[in-house]
Amino acid sequence: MNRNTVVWVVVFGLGAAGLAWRAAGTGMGSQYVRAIEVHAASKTGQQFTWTRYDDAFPKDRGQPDVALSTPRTLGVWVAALMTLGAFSFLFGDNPLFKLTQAIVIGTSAGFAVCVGFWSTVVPMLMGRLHPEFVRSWAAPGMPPDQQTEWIALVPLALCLMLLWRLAPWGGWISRWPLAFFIGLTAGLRLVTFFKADFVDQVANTILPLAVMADGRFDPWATLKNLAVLAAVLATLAYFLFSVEHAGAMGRAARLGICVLMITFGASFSLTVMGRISMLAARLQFLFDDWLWLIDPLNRRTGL
Amino acid sequence: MQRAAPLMIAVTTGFVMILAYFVPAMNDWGDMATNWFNILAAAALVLGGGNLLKMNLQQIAARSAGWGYAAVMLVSFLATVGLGLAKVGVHPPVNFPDAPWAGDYIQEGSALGWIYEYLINPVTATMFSMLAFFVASAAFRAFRAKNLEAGLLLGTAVIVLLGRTYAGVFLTGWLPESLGWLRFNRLTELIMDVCTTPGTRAITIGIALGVVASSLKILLGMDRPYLGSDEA
Amino acid sequence: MIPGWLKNLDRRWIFLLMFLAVSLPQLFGVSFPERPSRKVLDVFDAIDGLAEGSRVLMAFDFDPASEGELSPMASAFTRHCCEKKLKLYFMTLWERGPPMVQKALDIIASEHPSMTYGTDFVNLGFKPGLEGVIRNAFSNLHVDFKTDQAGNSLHDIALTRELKSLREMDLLICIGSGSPGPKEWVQYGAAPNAMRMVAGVTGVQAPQLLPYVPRQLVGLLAAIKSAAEYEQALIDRYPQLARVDQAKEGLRRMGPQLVAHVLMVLLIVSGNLVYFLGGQSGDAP
Amino acid sequence: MSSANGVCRTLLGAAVWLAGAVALAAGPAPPAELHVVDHPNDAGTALDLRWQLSPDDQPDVTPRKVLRYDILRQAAAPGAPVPANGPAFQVIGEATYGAAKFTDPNCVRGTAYWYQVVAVAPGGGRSLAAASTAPAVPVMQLFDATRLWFGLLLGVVCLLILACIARARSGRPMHMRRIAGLEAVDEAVGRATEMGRTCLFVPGVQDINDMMTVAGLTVLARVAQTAAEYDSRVEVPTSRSLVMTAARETMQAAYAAAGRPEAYREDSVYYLTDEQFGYAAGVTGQMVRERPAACFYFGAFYAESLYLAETGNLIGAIQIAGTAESSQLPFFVAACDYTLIGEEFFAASAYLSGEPQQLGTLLGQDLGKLLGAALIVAGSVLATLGQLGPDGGSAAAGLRYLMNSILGSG
Repeated sequence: MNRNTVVWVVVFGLGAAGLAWRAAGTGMGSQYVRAIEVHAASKTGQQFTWTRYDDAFPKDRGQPDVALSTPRTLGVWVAALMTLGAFSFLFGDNPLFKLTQAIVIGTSAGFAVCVGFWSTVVPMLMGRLHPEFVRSWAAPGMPPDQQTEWIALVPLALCLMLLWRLAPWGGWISRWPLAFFIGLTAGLRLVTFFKADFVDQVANTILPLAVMADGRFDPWATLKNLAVLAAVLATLAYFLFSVEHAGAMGRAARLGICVLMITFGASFSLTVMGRISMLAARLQFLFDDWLWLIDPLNRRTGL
Repeated sequence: MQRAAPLMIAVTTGFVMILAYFVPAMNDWGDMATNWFNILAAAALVLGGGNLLKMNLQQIAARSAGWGYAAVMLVSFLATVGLGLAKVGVHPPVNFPDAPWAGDYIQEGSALGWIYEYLINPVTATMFSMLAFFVASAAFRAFRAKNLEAGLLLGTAVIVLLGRTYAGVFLTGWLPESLGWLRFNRLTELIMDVCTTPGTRAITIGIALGVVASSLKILLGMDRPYLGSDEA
Repeated sequence: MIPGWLKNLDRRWIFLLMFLAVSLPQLFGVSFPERPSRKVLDVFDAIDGLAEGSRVLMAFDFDPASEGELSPMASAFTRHCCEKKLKLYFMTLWERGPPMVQKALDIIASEHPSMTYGTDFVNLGFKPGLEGVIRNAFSNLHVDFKTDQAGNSLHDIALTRELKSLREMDLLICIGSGSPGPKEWVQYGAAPNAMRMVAGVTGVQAPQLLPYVPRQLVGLLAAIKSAAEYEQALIDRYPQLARVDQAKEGLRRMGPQLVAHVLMVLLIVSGNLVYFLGGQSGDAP
Repeated sequence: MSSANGVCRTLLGAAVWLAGAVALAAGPAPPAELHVVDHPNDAGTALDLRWQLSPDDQPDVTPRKVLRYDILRQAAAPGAPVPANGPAFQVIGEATYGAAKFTDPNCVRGTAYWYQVVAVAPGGGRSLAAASTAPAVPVMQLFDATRLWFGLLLGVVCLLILACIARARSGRPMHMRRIAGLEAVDEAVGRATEMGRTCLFVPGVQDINDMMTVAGLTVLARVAQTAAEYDSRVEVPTSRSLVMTAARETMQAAYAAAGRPEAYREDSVYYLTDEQFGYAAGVTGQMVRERPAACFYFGAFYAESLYLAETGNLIGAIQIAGTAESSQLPFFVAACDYTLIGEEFFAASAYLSGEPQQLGTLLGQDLGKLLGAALIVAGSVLATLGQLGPDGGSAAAGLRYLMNSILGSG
């Protein structure tokens, strides 16, 4: 075993032992649920009953309808270990991270398949082609006057062409749906971008170069407008491709890049703020929900 | 034919979509097409998922390095697909209790809901939050005031970082009202108004023209990323 | 004069510093005073100025990925509206949004048990259809909304029985982290119908929405800092909230936030010192 | 449903009508002069209503005597005489007090409709109805006239680009300023070849219905061709199945164009997962294990940008990024060797190809920027002049036309 492996084994071993000791002592990570009976009657009057479990605080565990939930407790432990697994990438590639990565790619790709099937294929394709069939099992709430929309055969045909790739010959047919959607994207985006990002932004930049407020000249607002206009024009100058950045154009382009850098600096900081909040929320999950080290929301008072 | 037909399809659809914007009767074609796109993207998961399966199976069969992880990935994928498509643990909706297949596929308490809440979600949120670490390392390593531009970037970053916490008030709160605009929190707002907004605006105008030109190149057949070679 | 180890500092040390900067203030409950700024008070006053019984739309268009930044805002808005005895209409356009709304409902259930579902607040739930839903809801709510989240018909709920469209709201509150989100609510809802609206967004989104203040948006809360200031404004007005720990989530978060920001600044400064004093042989590109 | 619904509506209509008759005494004064015209520039699905407010609807009288106006409608049965009032009128919408117009968006083209408007008092008292005097029929317009100026502007920009392409094709010399990031692409691929390592190309996390992804694929075409010429390997992990499919076509064509179709391997383009961070974890894991010598990020990126770029930095790869997602640019600028900002990213494939007609589009884009700048300057001058006169005079009128008709169209 090389030194790296030894270090990892020791770290894992110590960590596991510490966790086991703490878990045995405090019951950390335990999740409690409140059982709620759900009664429902179908349109034919048949009665159905099942139990729904809502989250409960650990401090309520003495109450009669509150009980320890094994799947949710296990879930918190799994979530915590997956969190640590992802964090372990900070120390470099390691077996725990590889395992986490394999699990998360596998499950999230599978999740995408489920979402695609239940939220797109069933309602948007099957529901349009055969409404009675879909209403009979997957979407009883679908309006009863929903008619078959034959136009939905077009996307069905496009899907079949795309999947024809899997056939042993004629895979080129799958280029047709690709061509259809790339052409579509080009046409759609050409118009929408020109509208929202060109025309509207030009309109937003039009400002009076001398601001009069209540009949008096307002030097601050004037200065601000001039600065905004200069900044926009200089940044546009930076983006010119057919003019070499030299002379007057070079100076304008340099001002433009300065504006860009200030923009990036501000945007950098705002984003950093968000990331740090995320990290704080993540650590709070580990410290509060899992390790029971802190209790900012008073969920375990008196335990 | 193999290359001419798709080219015709792309060019025609593109021009029709442009025209549709100006013809009231065709205005909702864009929405309809977006709808179709979602269906195609869902169907394409068969190809993507199939490819994922194939690659992992190959790796396992060849016992190449890390095949164990490939097996884990394969099992997680298949298990998620199976549990999710079968709606394991999903209760019917309260108003249709006799329709067991009608419940929300990602309901709390269902198998897919558990996978989402305790496997996918924590890792996603963790990966998101790890950016705080990478940002710190980039700040130490890459943010060098080598020239005026870089200096501006990090100067702005520092002012905004401080201006958005109590540290800004602590450091510059003593400034008299006549110099009030120099206080970090006010300076932050000034930077936003005079630089960030126009800077973003100019970038946006450029992007719009870039998109127009890129789209035109596709509609003229100058760029054909969807066309393979003739030997297919 | 700069030691070699500093020049080639392993980035894992920096990771450790960042970890300590965020975790220690959290473990020890460090927090700092906040004074609500004018921009935050604009938002606060927009809600505080509403008469008892006014209708407020609460659109929560975010998911767990931005929960850390946005849920303190969502909770603060909810608490404020409950204190003011407003009628609340919750909804989300994000598939993963319903749990976010549920948190707000949990706050109502535990802190304002006298408020009843259906007459004081209603959860319209998740609706697919992106900005199209917004557009429709302002001409006729009942096109896309037939039932609430639990499947009850809107005709059986007191708050929605008489409601024709979202135009009848007295204020729109949208908390969002992307698209569809506050920008779409402004473009398709507030602006064309000349309605009052306030929004809460992540720091990343803020630059995109700033141009709408103050004409289309009465006010904007951006990032955790604004949420903390809002909580402070709320505590100043309703001192009983000072005893509710849950009402200080944002304020608590500002502790790690401040320490981490200072660390970032120190890292930038020290990185430059190493670079300039150390003969410019750093590993910068 | 439709028949049951119809019965319900008829009953409701009758109830409304009866209620109106009963509450007549308590009702406000009726609105008057109801005019219904076709809603312009639509597909014949809407009608516009205008009326005179009820005399009781005064802006500053409290308490209000009029709370709202109910809009009632009846579709005319073909050939049948239509009563001026009756149970067949159904409430289809309402307008608040002070509003004297309403657009009914739910009409069927070619059907004739009759309308009534009733003022409603806070207590529920209803006025007599103001009725339309003739049936209104929604008509479809073939062209949306409000988008005329927008269409003209778009046409001008497209023509400028086309003219520049034509000029380039005619062989006139074209000079473009250098963009360091694009000059480094060849060098990066070359270095990967020398080191015997792969190149990694990340086409972003969006699907092919995003222009950034499409533009990223056109860049992939050039990078893959260079790689094929150098005999270097390119790996393309994707986060969308359709992008995988499209990228395979792109790569195959690029290898064929380089004259080495046999070197193309389909497995070098593979799908990981749709989930943004699952994908990022997969790509970064791949990076630390395979240590590509050159990393290209061209497409739509969100929070994962820094994650990728910092990992690339750790393994010492040359990194070139391009995106139009402005919130992510600072991270690429900080962590990558070269970053193409916004429009530069869209210009990349033209630069890399070096073909005159492709470069022509760049000249066209420049002219578009000049057009934008000219509009901004002209508008600002008008806005300045418009402030001087008492009511602005012709400059203000010009500004209004520019803002509302030219730039406000579309």
